[in-house]
Amino acid sequence: MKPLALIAVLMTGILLLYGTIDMPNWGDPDSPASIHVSPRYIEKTVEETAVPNVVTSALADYRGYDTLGETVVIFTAAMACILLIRRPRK
Amino acid sequence: MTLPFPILIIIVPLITAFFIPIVGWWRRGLCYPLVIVALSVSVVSSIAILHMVGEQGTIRYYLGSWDPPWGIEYVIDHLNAFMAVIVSAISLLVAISSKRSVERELPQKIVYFYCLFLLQVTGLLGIVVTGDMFNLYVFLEIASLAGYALIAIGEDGAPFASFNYMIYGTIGACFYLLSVGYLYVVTGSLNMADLSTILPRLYHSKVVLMAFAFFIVGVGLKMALFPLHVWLPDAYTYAPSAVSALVAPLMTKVGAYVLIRIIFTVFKPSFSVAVIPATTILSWVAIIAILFGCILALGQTDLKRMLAYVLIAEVGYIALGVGLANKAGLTGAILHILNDALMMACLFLVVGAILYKVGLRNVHQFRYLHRKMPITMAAFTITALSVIGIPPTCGFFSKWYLVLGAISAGRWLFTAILLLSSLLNAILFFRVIENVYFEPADAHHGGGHEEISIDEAPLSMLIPILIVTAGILSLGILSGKIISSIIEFAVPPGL
Amino acid sequence: MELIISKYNYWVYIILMMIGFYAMIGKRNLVKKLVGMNIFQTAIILYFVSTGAKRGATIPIVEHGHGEVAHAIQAAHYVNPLPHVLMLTAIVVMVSTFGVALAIIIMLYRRYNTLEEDEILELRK
Amino acid sequence: MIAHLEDVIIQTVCRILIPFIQVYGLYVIAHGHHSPGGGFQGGVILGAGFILFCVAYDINEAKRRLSEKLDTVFCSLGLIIYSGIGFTCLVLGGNYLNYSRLGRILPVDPVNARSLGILGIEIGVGITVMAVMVSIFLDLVSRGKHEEGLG
Repeated sequence: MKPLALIAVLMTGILLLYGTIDMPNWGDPDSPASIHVSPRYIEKTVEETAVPNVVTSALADYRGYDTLGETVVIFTAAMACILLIRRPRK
Repeated sequence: MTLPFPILIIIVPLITAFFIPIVGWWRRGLCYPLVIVALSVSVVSSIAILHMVGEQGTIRYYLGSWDPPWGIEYVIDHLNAFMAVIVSAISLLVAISSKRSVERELPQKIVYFYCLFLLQVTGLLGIVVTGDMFNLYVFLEIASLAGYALIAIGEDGAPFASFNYMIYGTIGACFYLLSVGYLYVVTGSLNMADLSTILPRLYHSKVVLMAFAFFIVGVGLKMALFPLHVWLPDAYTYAPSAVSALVAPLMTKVGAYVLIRIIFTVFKPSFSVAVIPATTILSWVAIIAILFGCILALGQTDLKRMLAYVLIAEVGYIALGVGLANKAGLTGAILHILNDALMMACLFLVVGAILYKVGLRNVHQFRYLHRKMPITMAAFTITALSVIGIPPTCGFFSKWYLVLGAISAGRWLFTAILLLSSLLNAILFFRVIENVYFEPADAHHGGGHEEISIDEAPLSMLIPILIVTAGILSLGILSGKIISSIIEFAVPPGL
Repeated sequence: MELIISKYNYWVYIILMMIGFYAMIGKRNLVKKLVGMNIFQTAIILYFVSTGAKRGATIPIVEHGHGEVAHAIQAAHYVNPLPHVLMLTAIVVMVSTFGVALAIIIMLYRRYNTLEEDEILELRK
Repeated sequence: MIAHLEDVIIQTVCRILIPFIQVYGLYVIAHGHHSPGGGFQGGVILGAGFILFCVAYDINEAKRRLSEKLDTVFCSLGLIIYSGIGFTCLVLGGNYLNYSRLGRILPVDPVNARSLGILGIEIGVGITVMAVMVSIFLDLVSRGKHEEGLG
């Protein structure tokens, strides 16, 4: 089983590396990711949400629904742990 | 003023899931009705949305009133609304039938079971309705996490099967997240509609190619496509009967929906068919999945494990429909999502009823079951005919469109294998039916049959089974109308 | 060679990820699988955060004095906040998956008294 | 089972330390606007404060302060606050989670209403995350039988 796992891992690694050839270099300011959507978060956040911390405004306001989903994920984990392990007091 | 239906489908079951632990402490008996009310509200609102989409076309709902590439948006077209109706209707029926079996298997933990049940349904509905790639990952994680926990409370082998399911499921979800990351680096946006406009320029970049490959592997893992299905038989066999009735019909179908959405909406067919032969590879994998599922199902004696392998074959049908990448094939695939959800729901509900009433799993011990539980076994027979593909039932029509798609794509081998798999299904199910209905040859010498009183499944299990069986029959007849009104527009353009 | 120098963050995350991936599918012990899962998910978080970096940019908190005219805010001065937002979600998902996985492992240990995969498979038959 | 030592040093240090941990946790939640932080980080710090208390004292001692039932109620309470705020925005006419609509009921202009909405979200998330951390810790450590204590 182990050599099979090793082959699968190496193949995935090579495929991933092959995928990174066309990616922008590390930290260059005009990579697509920092040009297309995020400039608006940085420039407009004080104007629109009066919150200087852009991460908090993006987290709770622009993409607030993701954070609701995230909190539901951690709530599911709590309910799962209670369901799976908690033994009622005999 | 029109109610904001797109958000109501998700929010009502979600908020009820938060209230259930509180209500559960106060009065335990109130949880079950609360679940039924919440799911019926989401069924009604999803039908209302299907109606609105029929009139106005695609509905867009901006979460937090931010316009798309910046905020999260809900895009609901015919395919979404169709899937939302299927998911909410089937989860309502399974919720109704879960009352008795949960009270027997998990007496103290009903409160937390129903809370996780609702969270799983909310996660599935969230995946189906969203139009944002990362939001889909969040709701995928909610659905799978609730699934891992629900499966782990089953019988003896359940925790280990759920652990394996978790390892494979996490690898699948992380591959999906990685592909979203690869697309984000090259395009800068997370919104599906926005991506489908930016990507055509980048079709020849290696990053997009790898992102597409890891999307297929990640979603294939979630959908238990053939080489990636290893976790499914154990997970669905050892799960409690109410959970396997919920997870079996829905989890794989929502995975199939995500596959269709990625191949045909985010990446235009011009990429997934022309640039790289993704759909041809997918159709070959699907063919192996169909054969593998049917043949392995022959070897099983435990009814639930046999149905798990039949489910792998059914996922193969849907993947084949998607792989054919022509109008007839895709209509067959989308229709098969509906039909297979109905069939698997009915089969697992019947298995749950048998387990609840008689506690038998081995197929050979089912003699005279038709006397003890006539209605349940009648429903089982009708669904078996539908899986095989006999005309009046809905299974026939989706296979018919798949065969049509295979012929129009000029793949005669696929048509042959489709018919062969129907034959294998026939052998499979008639073996069970023969055990149930007909006495074995050596039993003739005995005296008259001892009198077996009719001991039918409780009403709360019987009604959902009857509704689903009626659905299988009526949708078979109505499938022409369904195709012309819904699936006609659900099939992505440009095929 | 230039390819490796300018894109070394992608190399690092792939190596980390493959170590975690091997541990997840290669190892026999269940807890070692979980450690592999943690490395696997942390590598993806590293990848996402490294895509947001900009050379010569500060943390994404916009300094603006109360009242005085805020000078024009250029996006190039601040790091791209979106990957950080996404990774807050991924970290929470990692923690929750870990919590449920540990709960399942406790159930398994309570039932089979071992955490080796092959021993559990034998005991289960 | 670890023999539970009545160690005076640990208990007095914890008794002094824990209030400051909790105040710092509240600071991190409240100052999510201006400094790095927010609901999740603050909630985890509050949860860690309570877990320190469980480690220093016995679980039964800790359960006297935050009972199992109250902990589950806190879990759902935080989320009810979160989706409740979203729902009030819905009722006030905006889309779901559109805080500028809160400006109708709160005496602030829409932009500051968004900032207050974000603060309300952070509080809801903080409560849920604290309760979840405590609940998962208590379950995993005592393997479900809380009365037997740690280990």
